[in-house]
Amino acid sequence: MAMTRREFIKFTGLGLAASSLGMLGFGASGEAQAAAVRPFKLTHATETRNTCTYCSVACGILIYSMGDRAKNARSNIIHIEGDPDHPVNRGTLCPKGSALLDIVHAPTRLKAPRYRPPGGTEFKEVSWDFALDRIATLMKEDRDKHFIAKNAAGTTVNRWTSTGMLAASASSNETAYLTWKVARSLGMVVFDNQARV
Amino acid sequence: MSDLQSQDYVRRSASTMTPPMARSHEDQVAKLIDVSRCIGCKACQSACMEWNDLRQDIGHFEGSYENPMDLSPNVWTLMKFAEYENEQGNLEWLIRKDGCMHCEDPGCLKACPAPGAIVQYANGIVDFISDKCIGCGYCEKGCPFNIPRISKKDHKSYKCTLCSDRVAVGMEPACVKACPTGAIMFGSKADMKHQAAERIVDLKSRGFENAGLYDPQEVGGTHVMYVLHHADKPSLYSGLPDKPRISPMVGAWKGVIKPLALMGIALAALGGFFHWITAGPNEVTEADEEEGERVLREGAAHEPEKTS
Amino acid sequence: MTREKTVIVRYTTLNRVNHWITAICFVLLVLSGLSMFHPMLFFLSELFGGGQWARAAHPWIGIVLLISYLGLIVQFWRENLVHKDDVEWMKSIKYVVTNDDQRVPPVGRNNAGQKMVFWSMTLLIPVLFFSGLVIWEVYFGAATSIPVQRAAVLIHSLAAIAAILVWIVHVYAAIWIRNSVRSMTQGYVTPGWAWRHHRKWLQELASDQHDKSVFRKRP
Amino acid sequence: MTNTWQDIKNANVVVVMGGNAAEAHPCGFKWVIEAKIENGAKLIVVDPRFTRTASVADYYAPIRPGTDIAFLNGLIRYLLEKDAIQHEYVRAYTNAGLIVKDGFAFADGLFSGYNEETHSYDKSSWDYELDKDGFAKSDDTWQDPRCVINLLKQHVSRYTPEMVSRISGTPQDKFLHICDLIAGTAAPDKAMTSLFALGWTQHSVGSQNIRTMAMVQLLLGNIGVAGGGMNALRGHSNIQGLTDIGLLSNLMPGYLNLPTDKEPSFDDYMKTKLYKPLRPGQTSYWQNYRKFVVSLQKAIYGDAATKDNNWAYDWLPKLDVPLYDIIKAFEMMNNDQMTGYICQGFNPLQAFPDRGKIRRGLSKLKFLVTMDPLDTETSRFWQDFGPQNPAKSTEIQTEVFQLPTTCFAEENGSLVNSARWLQWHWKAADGPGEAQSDIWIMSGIFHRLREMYRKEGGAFPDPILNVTWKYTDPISPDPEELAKEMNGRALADLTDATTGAVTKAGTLLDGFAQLHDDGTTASGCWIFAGSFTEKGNQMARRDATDPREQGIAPNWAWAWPANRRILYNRASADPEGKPWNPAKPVISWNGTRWVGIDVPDYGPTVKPSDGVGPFIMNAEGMGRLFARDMMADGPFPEHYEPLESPVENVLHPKVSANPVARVFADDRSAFGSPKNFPYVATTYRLTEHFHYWTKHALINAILQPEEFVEIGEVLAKEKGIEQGGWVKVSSKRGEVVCKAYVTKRIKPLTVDGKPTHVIGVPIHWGFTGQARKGYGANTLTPSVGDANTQTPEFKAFLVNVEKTSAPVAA
Repeated sequence: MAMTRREFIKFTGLGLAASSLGMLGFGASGEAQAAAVRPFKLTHATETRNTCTYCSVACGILIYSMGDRAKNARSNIIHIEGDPDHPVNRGTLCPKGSALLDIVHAPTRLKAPRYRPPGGTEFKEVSWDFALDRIATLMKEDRDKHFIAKNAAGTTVNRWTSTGMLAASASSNETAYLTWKVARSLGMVVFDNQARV
Repeated sequence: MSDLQSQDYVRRSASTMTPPMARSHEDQVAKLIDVSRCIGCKACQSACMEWNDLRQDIGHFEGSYENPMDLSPNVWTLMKFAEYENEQGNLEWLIRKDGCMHCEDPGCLKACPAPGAIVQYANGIVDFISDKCIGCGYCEKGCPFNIPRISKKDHKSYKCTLCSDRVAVGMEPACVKACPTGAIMFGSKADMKHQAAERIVDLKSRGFENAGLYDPQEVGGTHVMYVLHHADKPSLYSGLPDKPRISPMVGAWKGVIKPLALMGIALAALGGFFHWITAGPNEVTEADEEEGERVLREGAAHEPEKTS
Repeated sequence: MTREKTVIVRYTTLNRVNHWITAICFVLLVLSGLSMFHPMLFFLSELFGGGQWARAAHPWIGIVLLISYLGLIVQFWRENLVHKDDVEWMKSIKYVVTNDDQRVPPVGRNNAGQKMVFWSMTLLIPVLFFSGLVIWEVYFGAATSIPVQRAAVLIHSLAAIAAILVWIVHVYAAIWIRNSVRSMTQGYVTPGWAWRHHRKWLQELASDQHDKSVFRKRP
Repeated sequence: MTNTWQDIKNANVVVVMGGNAAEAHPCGFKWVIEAKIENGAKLIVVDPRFTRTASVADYYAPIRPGTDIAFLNGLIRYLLEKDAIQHEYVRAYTNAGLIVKDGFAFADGLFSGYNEETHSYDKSSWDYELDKDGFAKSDDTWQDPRCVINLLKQHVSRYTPEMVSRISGTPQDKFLHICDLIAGTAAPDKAMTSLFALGWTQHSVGSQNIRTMAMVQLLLGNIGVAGGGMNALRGHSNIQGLTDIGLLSNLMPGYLNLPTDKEPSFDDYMKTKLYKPLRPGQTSYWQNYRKFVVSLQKAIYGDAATKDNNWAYDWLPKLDVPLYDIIKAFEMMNNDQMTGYICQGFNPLQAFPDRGKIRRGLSKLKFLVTMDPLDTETSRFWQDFGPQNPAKSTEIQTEVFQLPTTCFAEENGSLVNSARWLQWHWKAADGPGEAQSDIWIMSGIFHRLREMYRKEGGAFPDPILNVTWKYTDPISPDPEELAKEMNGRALADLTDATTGAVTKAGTLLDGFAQLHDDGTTASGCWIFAGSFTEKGNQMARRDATDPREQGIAPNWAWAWPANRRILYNRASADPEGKPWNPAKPVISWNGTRWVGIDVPDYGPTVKPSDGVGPFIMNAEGMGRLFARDMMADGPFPEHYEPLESPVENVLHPKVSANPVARVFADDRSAFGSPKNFPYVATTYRLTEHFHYWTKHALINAILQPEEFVEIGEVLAKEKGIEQGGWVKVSSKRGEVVCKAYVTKRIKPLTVDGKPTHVIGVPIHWGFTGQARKGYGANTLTPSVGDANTQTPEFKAFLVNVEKTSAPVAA
């Protein structure tokens, strides 16, 4: 059985045949010029000015969120970077500040009030009303029981020492001021913040 | 090309076509890493992960501040820490941000077999175009700095893009912006070299006689450059290559062997073809058949005949 | 003529199946390999469904090829042992290429050229296999250092080119020596073919000592 | 900070001691780098470890934790001996020439007036000799042996370079080289800045550490000038603000003191606040104390605070002890003296010393409320997490509430940074799930309590019922309304005495100068007056213009007090009002008034010839080289060993540690001895993490995933500890099993002739969040409070270290 001339060409010319396949659009030459950089993701994101929540250098930050605050769009923070206008950080951020996105979206962010009864082995979700009612009741019980209106010498002292409070270190002045008002109006003196640690 | 307006490419992996040349006036960019200002805070790493949506698995402490332990498809830049005792017996903590150097003559691009999977833009950035990447790992072999890493998940190669998406819209890369001490700067290559020269003068005045710029000419210079206190010994900085160059093996493989091989193959095929049309096929003749039949018939009784 | 048409089985069914598995693998490897070797040939990867597929399939095909070729070695190593006739044959190579068979000394089952193909492949295929393992990124990317991989990739390429050249010779020889292809497709050669190309082999077959099952009627 | 972050760039020498600025405040540290590059500054780092700051330093010296005062007193001795002080500054602006009373003395580690039973001083002898007008006597020639500078010379004479090295382990040559570099800034046109943080505060002598460097800075003339100052790099984004607003047991907003039992009436209270100048003509803000208090009470209690009820003075709680700080709170819990505790954005189980004691204390509470965006360890103290938190849930009777709050990105409001800038920030998105703002939660608790008191009555309901709550949305008051309330407004038409300008009732005030003590003004925090005026929210200003690029940016946000950026800036000019450094003037006298790039910290038209001192917070108007009665542990700083120390105090072995440090009896029994715990440990932060928060953030957990300690190569070799191997670090109070980082960066120090090893213990790991579980450094630390501030001694204590294997069930 003899191989025809045509067969031979077919055999050795596979490359040639395939190259014509390329011309038919199989090859890469058609899309060769479509190389593209990743699209810039902030083009229409909403920019909000804020301050880094960590140390007291208080770097200016720009928070970028998805959605333009239209009624039907829920803002979702997608990126945070330094504010170049800020006179201290001038756009820079440290490794903590650069990762603020991950603290905003930490899987361990709390999403609902939880309560653990005496001797309980786990938390259970409760309503805000339950939590705040119960807290207020416990506070009042204790205050009414242990409030010191006058000391041994008979001086009016109006202090409450059996319930204490630690105030935050990253909350705003406005939160702090309101907290101070509430705590002191109750006569609370075991009251401190994180200044030392 | 319409989507590459600001970053026309000048090199394209595995391509036989000529890149667009007309728009020749774009400034070359460069990132200058001033190791003498670096405090090793990893802000660059953090900003890189955040901007590029990269999250490596949480590792372990392994006896160094270096974490993660190596570059990976999810780790495009990495602080490397070296504790070095100098001749005076004083400790120096040499901290270097490792990552793609964006070589002027990129070994990865040279080695890459997939057309357009690696491109170099006119501004000098070397970028991996993932949808074209075939995951062969040749870029790893081509790179003189041991940078690209292939993903086990999608078998694509990854490395620093110099935030080509940010640069394309006129911003600096994320690591550059974040760097708290200005140890990473970004601008035109000319400006960065000028900046480096000033820094080197300052470092020399502070006793670092061998301070200098790391912009290795063996790879045509790089678009990521270092200011080093010990430019005479780059390898002190966690093994920064003293004389980086595209391996001669890669050079041979992607250089001379490629055309020679194809030529050889073509010549062999052509040789066959011309042999066919000159000598022609070697056909069995009727006489041969008869001789053959005869041998079979006579079997062992006959002595084999001598050919004349 | 009343003479019975007898033919000689040159390659058994097993021989042929084994050979063609090897051949198919080899062709696929050449196509996928060349697609990654030279940008001009990258289009070949489309035959495999794109570059990723070509890259992924290539090493697996290589494994099949290696196993298959081991089968060929087991079957053919004996008849490819070098013989003093081979030297004579090589000396008259110019008569071989000019089809001047009368001046070519008679050889046994395989001539020196065929043996060279066999032994070249026997050398090159393991080289390709092991150098290929080193650069098989998916599984062995971390097993060796980059410099070792660089050497491996170079060795792999050179070996592949050598193998392709050998293969071209092999294929062309099969076409040029008419009816050789049939021996590997249908398995038999005619006595005349054997007389012309492997005379000693024919005589050996014809001798008393030899098992006569290699002869059969021509289909 | 006395100066701004950017102002650091004006320094000629930057000393980082008692802190690790590069690591803890990287973005602020850029200005140190800027000083190096643009101003040719030298950076000096003194630290037990070769830190990230040291990695870019021009000069580094090691020091044993807890011996900074020895080092700095040695430095003062060097400066005085070499006469490397800025004479004119010291003479005019410090109390160097004032004469100290005869009774004051120092011997064998104790100052005059020590009471062994109460562990405290009677400080009456720590004062100046007064003349017949009540002014301090002075000798400008410094000849009098009782003048401050001579007493100081005598006090520091013991701190020879040999002694400094013997105590601190700092090699003498390194110590002297640093002294020499620092001495160079005594020139009037040279400045040194001191950057410090918890590395100085978290000691039983924390306040004195800082004070000693402040004295150095006064001697060098570096306070008030550009590129100078004492710059405390505060740790949290708004800890300055919380302190400013008085969220401390003894404070009210604007650093006003909460009354004590000894001040039964408002008059008694005001008597102790009376300002008596110690030098002729001296002025001070504190002259206005009564205006501040009355305006505060009007802000808190509104119409209910009247002249007749002494501005509701009785409604303020009165303290029976100086402080109810956190260490005391946990002592009280452990003694069954507490029922409930509310932790707002605070995680004491991680943050306070002696973790075991914290856990036991929380277990004794009836209820614990946590308000936090994150799942904190404190809120789960009752849950068993294996060796990292062994707890028997069923035996713990505490009711626990875990309330989810919004975070910085989800609220409007202002924060005060280290440089006292109030910066406004804006909400970017809603919080997750049902999370609510702290304002909403505090309001919710308050409304419920008030309703109950209104309906049921109870213990002294008056302040609760009368506190002002006139917010547009009482359920969740708008931060802007609260900010305006702090700024203050006129309650009646006010007429300015000098200009005659009228401020209409109801308008926001422009500054605290407008405050009155007759109930016609209200201001929730006098130092913030001017932050939110009729011109708008000054805290939201974003003009970054910086005249001469000197690092002031006066129109960016707003700084208290009165938008002043550099405190004591009068001291930047010489007595005639000419800047010490003509290249970098801050303010100067132009013949009629003080002008410059900053708001003068001084009467704007007070003539230089009036001789008013620049340190107007002090009664003598001078910087104090002798602290009078302001410090609990002495008017001069003295080296005391940490409570847990490997050696005795070589200066006075009988008084080894700070005699007035605050230690509770049960805590004293939990101190270890060098026999069992031979190594000095110090805790610290890593730049990849922020306290116990960022272990919840994936990126930071990736960057530094697991608990470890740092051990020098020499000790590691001695103990057979491998790089990255497991070790057990133990103190008398507990043990931590973690990885070892064997490093060249910690070298053994020769202390009193003996090799002393230091072990570094980063603090960041706990048992919630993304990073790997850890024991927490506070498992090891002792419950000791600084004598002045009760800041815990986290920076120097004793441990042992052994090679071990991985913890089970970790």
